[in-house]
This record gives sequence, C-alpha cells and structure tokens, in this order.
Amino acid sequence: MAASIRQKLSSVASRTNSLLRKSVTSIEHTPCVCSCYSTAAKRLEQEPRTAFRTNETDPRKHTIDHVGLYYSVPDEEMAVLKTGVHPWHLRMMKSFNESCMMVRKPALELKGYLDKLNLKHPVPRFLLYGRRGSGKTMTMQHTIQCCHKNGWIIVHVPWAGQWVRGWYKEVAVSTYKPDRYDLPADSAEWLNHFRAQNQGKLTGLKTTSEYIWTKREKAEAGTSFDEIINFGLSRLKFSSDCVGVLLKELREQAELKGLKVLVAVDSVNAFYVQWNQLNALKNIEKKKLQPGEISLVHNFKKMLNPDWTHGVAICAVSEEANDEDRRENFTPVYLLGQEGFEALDPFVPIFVPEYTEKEALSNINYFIDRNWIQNAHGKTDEGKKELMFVSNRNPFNLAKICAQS
Amino acid sequence: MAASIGKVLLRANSVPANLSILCREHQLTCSVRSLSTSQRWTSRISPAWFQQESVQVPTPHPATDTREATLNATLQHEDYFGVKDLATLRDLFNARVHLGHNSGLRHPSMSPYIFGARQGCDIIDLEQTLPLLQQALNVTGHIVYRGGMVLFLSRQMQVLPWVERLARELGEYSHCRPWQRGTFTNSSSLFGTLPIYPELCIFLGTQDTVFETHRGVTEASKLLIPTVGIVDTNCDVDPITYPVPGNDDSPVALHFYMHLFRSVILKAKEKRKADGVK
Amino acid sequence: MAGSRRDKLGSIFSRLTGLLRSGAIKEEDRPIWYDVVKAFPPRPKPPPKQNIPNILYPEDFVRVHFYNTYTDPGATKLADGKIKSVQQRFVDQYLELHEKKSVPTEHLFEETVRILKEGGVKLITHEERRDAQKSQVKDREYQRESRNKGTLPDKLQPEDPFTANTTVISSRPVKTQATESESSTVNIDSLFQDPR
Amino acid sequence: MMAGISPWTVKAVFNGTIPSRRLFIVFANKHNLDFGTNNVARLSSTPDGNDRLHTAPKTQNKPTAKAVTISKAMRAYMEQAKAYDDKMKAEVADFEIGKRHLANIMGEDPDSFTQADVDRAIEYLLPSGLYDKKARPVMKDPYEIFPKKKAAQFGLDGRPYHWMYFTILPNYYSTLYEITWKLEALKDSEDQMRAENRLDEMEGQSFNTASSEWISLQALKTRMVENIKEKEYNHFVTLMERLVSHPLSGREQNFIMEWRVSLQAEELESAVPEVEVEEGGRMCATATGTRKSSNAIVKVYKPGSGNFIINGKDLTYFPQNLYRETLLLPLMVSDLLGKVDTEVDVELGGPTGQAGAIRLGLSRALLAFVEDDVKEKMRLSGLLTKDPRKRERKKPGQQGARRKFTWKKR
Repeated sequence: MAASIRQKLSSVASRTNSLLRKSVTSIEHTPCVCSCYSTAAKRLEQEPRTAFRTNETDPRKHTIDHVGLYYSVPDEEMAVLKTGVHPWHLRMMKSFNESCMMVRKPALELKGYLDKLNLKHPVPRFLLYGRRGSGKTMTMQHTIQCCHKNGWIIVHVPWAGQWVRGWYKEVAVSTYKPDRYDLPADSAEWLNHFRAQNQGKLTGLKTTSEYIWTKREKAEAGTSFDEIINFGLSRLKFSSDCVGVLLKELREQAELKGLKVLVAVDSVNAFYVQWNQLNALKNIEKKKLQPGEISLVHNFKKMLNPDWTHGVAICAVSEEANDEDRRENFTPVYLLGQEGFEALDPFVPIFVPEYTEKEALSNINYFIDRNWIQNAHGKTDEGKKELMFVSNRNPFNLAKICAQS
Repeated sequence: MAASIGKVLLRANSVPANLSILCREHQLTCSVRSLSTSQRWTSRISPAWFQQESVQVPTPHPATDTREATLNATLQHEDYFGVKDLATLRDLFNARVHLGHNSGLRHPSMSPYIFGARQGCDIIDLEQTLPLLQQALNVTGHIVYRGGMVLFLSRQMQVLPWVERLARELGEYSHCRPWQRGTFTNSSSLFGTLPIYPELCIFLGTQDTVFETHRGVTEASKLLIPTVGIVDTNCDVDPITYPVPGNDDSPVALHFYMHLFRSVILKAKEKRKADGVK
Repeated sequence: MAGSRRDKLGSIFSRLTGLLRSGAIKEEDRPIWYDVVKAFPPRPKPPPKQNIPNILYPEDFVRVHFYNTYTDPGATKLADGKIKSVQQRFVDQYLELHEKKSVPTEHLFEETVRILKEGGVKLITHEERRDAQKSQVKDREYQRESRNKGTLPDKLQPEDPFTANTTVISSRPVKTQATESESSTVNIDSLFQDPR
Repeated sequence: MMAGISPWTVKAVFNGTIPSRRLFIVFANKHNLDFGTNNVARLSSTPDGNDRLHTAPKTQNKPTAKAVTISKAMRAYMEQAKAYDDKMKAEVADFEIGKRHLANIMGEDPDSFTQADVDRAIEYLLPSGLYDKKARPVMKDPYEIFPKKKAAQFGLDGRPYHWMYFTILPNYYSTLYEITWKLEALKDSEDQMRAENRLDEMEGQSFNTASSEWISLQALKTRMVENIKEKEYNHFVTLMERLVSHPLSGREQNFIMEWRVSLQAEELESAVPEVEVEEGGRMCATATGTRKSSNAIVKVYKPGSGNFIINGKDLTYFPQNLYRETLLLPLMVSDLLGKVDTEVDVELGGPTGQAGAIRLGLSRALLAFVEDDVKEKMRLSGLLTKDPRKRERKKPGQQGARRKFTWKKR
C-alpha cells in the first residue's frame, strides 16, 4: 500500500515541477522511491529516483545527498560564470531557458577539500582529470561558483589552449622582456573576464609598487586594480604587462590583506606541452613559440608555483590541448609530460568519472523534462537504457546523442 | 442429314405399337408433338429428299436403333423436362433480369430485345426473354439427357466460385478462369491429347471484360459447339446459338439463372437414369 | 478440323448440315447436339428496332411539377416498405383526384396540396426556402459580428451545434429560374387524355 | 476432327538411339529434353490408369454418334499406350541381353550381375572425363531412362475426370477454388460471431506465419503437375495471403501449412552454445563471431549488470556511436540489456568488421539465455546470419575491384 502511494507520488512528481519541489525532500530520504526501474527487489535501493532536481541553489550547501540532481544557477551568478562556461553548454542552457548544473561527486570532493583548507600553507594544487566530455569543466564551474559565493577572488583561465594557438593572432615582442611575446588581444579578453568574475571584490586593492610602462606613462604605487585593468584595456600594447602586474600584486597581497585567491586553469597541460599543429603561434621569423615564451603563460605558471599563500590552484588537464599523437591516455602524468609534472608536483589528483547510472538517468529525465528528448521511445525505460548504452554514460556523448535524435 | 429423324418417323408411322410401348415404358403421358406444327420441319423433310437419303443409310443395329428411337421420341415432346414450370415472368422481374445497361452502351444487335429506355437505362423485354430462356433450358436438358458435356463459362468475379461449385455438383465442367487463346481451337497442343470438346457451352455472361466478347464464344462457334448465352444489352447476340436477353451483372439474376440450369440439368440426368439411356 | 473457320457465316447448324450433306462427316459421326438443335431450332431474331422509346409514366410529370414547386421533403426509409414518401403520397393523391374528375384539371395541383397540408404534411416552396436561407445568412453574419465583438445575444448563445449543422446540410441549392420556367410549360393533363 | 498428333516424343527417342545394338548403352544427355516434363507418370504405376488402359472396348457394338466421338480420343490414346508398352518390352529385353554380354566381357557371372556391377563396368570400359555426370555414358533399366507416359485425363466415355479440365490447369484452379471457399467459410463464421457479439473469441485465432514461407514456384509446379507460370504463382500467393490475413485463419492452419515450408529451425538448435556454471551460480556462455576479416570470441555472463569489456577496455573501444549501436541490437532484441556482462576478445580488421564480429558472437552467445520464441525473433532480425561479404580482390587492368583506370580517347 505504502509502496504504491510512493510510486504514485513519484510519478506525479516527475510530471509536475511544482509538486516535485515540495516533495523532493521527502522522496530523497525514502528508499525504493521508484519501482518502475526495478527488476529485482534486491536492487531496489540502488535504483535511481525519478527526481532529478533539487531546490538547493546554493552550491555551498550541497551534500552527498544531492549527487546527481540538477540545481538552477541564479542569473546574477550566471553572469559571473558565463564567460567561463563552454559555449556549447551555454547554448544548451539557452535552449532550455534556464541555467542548470548537476551536482557531482568530484565537485563535492573538491569543495570538501577547500572547506578544510589551511590557507597559510603554500598554494595547494588540485588536478582534475578524466575522459573527454566527462565533466571536468563543469566540476570546475561548480567550484568557482562556490568560491564566488564565499567572496574569493577568482583567477580563471577558461581554456588555456587558446593562448598557444591561432596563426591569425597578433604576436608582439614583449615590452618587458625581449625574449617573450605578448598576445594583446587575448590579454585584453582575459582582463575583461577577470573584471567580470570579480565584480566588487577588487575595490580597495591597490598596487604596492610603481610600474613604468613607457618613459612618460607609469603607474604609481597605490593605483587601484580597476585602473590597471582599464589601462590594459585601453592600451592593448601593455595588456599582457597589466595581467602580469595584477597577478603579481595578487600573489603579494594575498597574505598581507588576507585575500582568498582561487586560481582555476582549464587544460593546464597547454602550458607545458608544445603545440605543433599548423595553427601554432609563430613569431615574426616564423619560428614556433614555446608556451613558456608567451608572457601570459609565463605569468600564469607563476600562479601555480607554491611560493605564495592564501590561494588555491585548481587545474584540469584535457586531451584536446595535446597534439593528436599524444592523446592516447587521459592521466595527468601522460598529458602533462615531464616538464609539467615536475612543475605541478605535488598535486592532488581528482578523477572525474563518467556518469553513474543514477546520474545518467537524472540527465535523461532532465532532457525529457525540457522536451529535449521528444521521441516516444526515448521516454521509455528501454529507450533510456539504450541511450545509456550507446553513450557509455559519457555526459558529453549523451547530450550529443540526445541532441541528434 | 435428316436420316435418323426420318428413320424414326418411318418407324413411328409404320410400327405405332413399338412407339406406344416405348411411350409406356418411359411414361410419356404427353401426346407426341404433331409434325405439322413445325413449319421448318415440313419444308426440310420433303419425301423425295427423304427417299434419297434413306437409301444410303444402312440398316441400323437393333440396339442402337432402340436407343435412337428413345432419344428421338423425347424430342417430339414439346417440354420434356418441364422447363415451363421453372420460371414465370414475375420471377424474371423479381430477379432483375430486365435491367440492362446504360443506353450509350447498347449493342445494335440487341435492339429487338429491348423494351425501352427508362431514365437512360435500357430495359429488356422480358416477354421475349421468357420463351428464349425456356427454349435454352429445354435444349440444355436434351443435350444433358443424351450424355453431352456441359461447360459453364463466366467471367463475373462475384459469382465465380458459385458457378464453379454448380458445375462440380452437377458433374459438369466449368471454365471461369482467364481464357487461354486456343483452348478449343488449339486444344491438341495445349492438352497434349486428341481434343475433347463439350457438347454445350453455357455462358453466364458473354463478355470477358467490359469491352471484349469472351473468346470462348468465337472458338465454340468455330468448332461447331452450340452455345447458350445470357446476353446483356451491351453484348453481341449473333454468335450465340441460343441467346437469352437478360441482365448478366446482378448476382441475384445470375444466381437465378444458375438455379434454373441446375434444376433442368438435374432433371435431365434423373430422366436419363430413369429411361435407361446409355 | 470439321466445320468452317468462317464462323460468322451461317449458324453452326447450317454449317454442320452442309458437312453432312457433302459427306465430310458421316451420319454416325454427327455430334449429339445436332438432333436437339434440329428439333428445337433457335428462334429467328426479330427485326432490329430503329427507335427505342423512352419509358415514361403520367406520374413522372406530376413529380416534375411537384419538385419544381416544392423542395425535397426529406429522406424516406426505404427498408420499411409500409411508409410512403411524401412525394409518393402526393402523386397518389393527385392521380386519385384526377380519376374522380371532381376537380377541374387546372386546380388539381392546388387541391392536392391542400389535402396533403390538411393531412399534416409540411411543404416548403423554393421561394420560402430561399427567403429562410437569406435570413439565416443574415443571422449568421450577425452572429459572427457579435462574436468578433466578444458578446453574444442571449438568444444565440446556447446554440446547439448539431441542429445548426443539420439546417445547413439540408438546404439544397435553389434551382435556377430557367429550368422552372421551362418545365412549367409542360402540360400535364394533356397526357391523361391519351388512351391508355 | 483434327488428325491426332502424338504428344509424346517416344517415337523420336526410338529413332534417335541406335537400334538393335548388343549393348544397351544410352547417352542420357541426349534425352534430357524428354525427361524435362515433370508431369509424367508411368501409366502402369497409376492403378486407375492401368485399369482404364486394359479394359479395351472390345465388347462395344457399333458406336453411336456419341460413342464415335469419344473413342477417337481414347482410341488414339490407347494406341499410343500400346506402342509405348511394346517398345518398352523390347527395350527391356535388349537391356537384359546387353547386361549378360557385359558380364561376359567383364568375366563375371551373368546371373548375379547387378546394376552396381553394370555401372562399374561401364565406367571401366567407357571412361569419360566429362564434367557433367549426366553427360557420361550410362546403362540402366529402360524404365529409368525413357520418359514416362502420362495417364489419361478422361474416361472411356470421353468425359474428363476433372471438372475444371477445360481450364488447362485444373489442379491449380481447383486449389484456388478451394482457397476461395475456405475463405468464404471463415468470413461466414466471422459474420456470425460479429452478429452474436462474440468478437473477443476471435482474439488469437489468426494464424502466425512466422518461421515459414510459401512454397516456391518450382515446388508448386511439381505439386500441381502443371505448367504454372509466374503470374499464376503470384495469384496463388495473393489469394493465400488473403486467407492468412483473416482473423480466423488459425482454423485453416493445416491447410495453409500444406502450402508452406518451414525455415531452418533445426539449424537454430545446433547453434545454441553450452552454458557453463561458474562458482556462485553465475552462468557463462561462449561463442565466436566473424565479419570481414575480424574474429571475435564473446563470453556472456548472467546475471550481470550490463558491463561490456572489449579487449580490456569498455565501450570506449569504439569511439563512434554507430559501432556501439551495432552491439546494442542483439541485447535489445533479446531484452537482456543491462542484465548480462560481456567480455570480448576481438582481433584483426577495422572497427566495422570488429563490431560486426562481436555482434554475431554476442547474438550466438545470448541464444543460451533466451526462450525459443526469442530465438526465432533473433533469427528473423538477421542477427544469427553471418554476413558473407568480404573485401573484393583487385583485378588486373583495373584500379580496384570495380573501378577502371581513367580512360581518355586522346
């Protein structure tokens, strides 16, 4: 009797959003919520729920109970994250008319580490790794949102690979050191991104030393960060230097002013591995540039060095950043190479796995809820199983298949 | 040609006792048809002619002679199988035999049998149909009585199985399937034996398709097989030996014809058995 | 093969007779139908008819007059043989009156109509139907306008869609003026003067 | 009446072979034309025909008009039959003498010289390298060599036995007639059931034609003993399909199955792999599959949780979804998706071949865990059929298997 009521409740819950939001807490704590997926009584408890949403929108409060559930990101926070989210994912969010992210275990693990972190130690480094499309970037976004809520200053590189490729880009010899090269456009773009992500957190931050740009132009000590950014944006020639200045000041002031700095670098292996494809960056003599020769990369590498405190570095390695002949494995050691591994070691590796069955079902149910899956067969149990089989429960693959059908 | 008839006449005149015995044997209660009623006969059987022929005819075998006499005696009877009782004008009307085709489809040779056109639809003159039908039934009866094979033909899909079943039940033959050219005229090569032909073809509809006459009509005519045919207003009457003007499309009418033919053939077989004709 | 291939010449009987006479077929070999056909020769075909008359009955003209004046009174159940259609009743009544000769011929039609109407039959002339339709169209226009305005008069609001539809369906297209005038020239009574 | 032609080529056979030879040796391929007709049966083999033949109308008196017509066909037939019998008698005698001669040549006892000895002797004396066995010299019982004679289709009174004799294909058309009336009967009972409102009884009464197919045109020809054309065969199938599609067709199951042949059910039985029971009650079935040049060994464990391991990797072994879908099909059809674990060793070939090989092996292995009807379903889906296509070789003078070199006139 009770089981049937529960079943009814859950089926109603899957249909009506409003009811679901009220009942989700009760559902969460009852075992064997949904019997429609069960094939044997024993496995009932492992069976996933039809509930795929949680109304807990604060990422700081997510617990292990929320794993596999979607939470919606408020618009003002989305404005912060927007510049970092993958455009493909952004387009999906636009189609769904809401910004939702799934709570996943690696993100919770990372959050647990951050909560218990002693910031007085040199910068700890966390390294996310996993197969292509398994959700490393979204895990990072989740963490960034957490830290943003906690008032951290976020230094985020959405896609490091961008800085080592682009034959069309303007490459200028650095004004600061002649054997380095600036990427004015990328630097300016990053400055914008930085400003957008740290709206309101930079007030009161001032430089501690004097920076001379040219003979006539210089920034006195005590110039605010905003001014530096504005200068970088208006004088593109110096934008790379501005980035360097900002990063250096952040490192220095973090301990003094008790700042909390989150350094997040996606596909960090681009910093250490040479990009050899046709669109590699070249200098005026048509010589391919090493990643270390690019001033931006050079500056960010410094952020990953454990010689400063009150900060955390979260990195992710991705296969795409490597040349095509160096993508056989997805493990950090392989992808980073000798140089990278030595630079980052020691780090805390965090594996981002593919979806579990529960998460995959949650994802499919979300798609069904959003009318993204319209095929009648896709809504049946068999159809869901087929989707999971073909996608191998890889999040990106699953979304791609659902988008095709 | 008229040898056998003449022979019988001779016998009937010279040995009346013989005939009367036959009559008694076969319960021929009706009077023998007077010869003078049939004008054709009188004209054909001129005495001189008869004399000439009779010389050539060898004296028949006694056994055959009795048989021939029996057979010919039945021919003298006007209605040996009682076909006049089988159908009335009202029956024909009820079976919708009078309904013809659209006037535009009228075949010129059918015009004498058409009573009129009602609202663009030809109406067949049943008063002419009835005697023709009775004669056709009578002829059918006589041929069956003499052991002839009867072939039922029809290309009307709606009654096809019924026609075939009729033929099967009667112990006769049916051909309601597509007509292979030369089934009669080239039969020795098609069947692989010396040809066998039916003695009477009954066409329950002489059209093969809407536009074509059944090929069997022509082939039967070529091979001197008499035909009885239900001719509708869009059919050609001329090649049919015993045409019966009537509706050949309505199932009611077709079942009615089938009933008539069944009755008369059964009756003929019965009489054949009773009379001991072999 | 015995017999002529010229199947169109003569009959099978004449052809076989010829064969027998010439000795091509022996007397004993003749087919069994020969004697039968000889005894019951096919009836000669009557001469072809030049003009095949149209079959018409006096009641046809009464019906024509009826339909020219009145609209179709509706469907009749044919399965029930006892029920007579309105048209049939009209024709029967007309012919009955005509036989009695109590009414002058020119008033026969009106008289029949009167008797039927007394019997409770509703007859609608084409003019009446046309007028009714016109007003109906007006009604509908009014309805549409009012619907556009968003308000409906009380009278029309609980409109039964079923009955509304049936009225539309039953309205037959009105016959043209030309056919009416043409058919009105037929003198019905002249028919009855012919000896039957 | 027309002069009778001899419908059998018996005479021709007579003239074509060497008359009055000591050894009765016939090069049978010359007579293949005469054997071609399927619808021949030896007269003496049919009891009716035998009776009919030997009751010759000796007692008949002078025939009447009717009798004359009849006997013409019958008499012609009987003359031919007698000629055939006489000829066969002579041939048999010839054969016996020839056999004794042969035995003498071979130095064996003529009385115990069997047909097997004859064959051996002929092979020894007249060695032939001809490829077609029918073309080699044979010496056999004349009844085996000469075409058989068709039984008469009509009786002594000249009336054909079959009521559809005049349609030329009486057996074929009477079968159609039978089908039609069976269908009519079904329709009648359906109407009755509808009238009595017993429609629910009609459920499940239709005939399931799966796992069988209509007999072929050739088989139909043989069965009917008539020369049936493709058009008529199609008509037959159409009519039969109409009968089968009737909701009550199950009542005529026996009749329908007379005209159908079932499809290789026995092959299916032999293909089911053996099940090994491991410790803990876990069952395991192993099967192999091939496609193109790939070979796969598939092990299926039940119960399982849907794990799929290919050469030590999971499904990421196939990066493209197409190949994963290929693997999905057997699991879907057998409804075992997520209920079994699979381990695969696959080698050689490319992804298409490997995926196909795994699919075949998987399907075969799954047979061990499914019911019979599912097996049938899997067979009908084509899962158990090996794809026989292989890479086509390159031809000399061409660029590839089919592609020609570019050719320009000038």
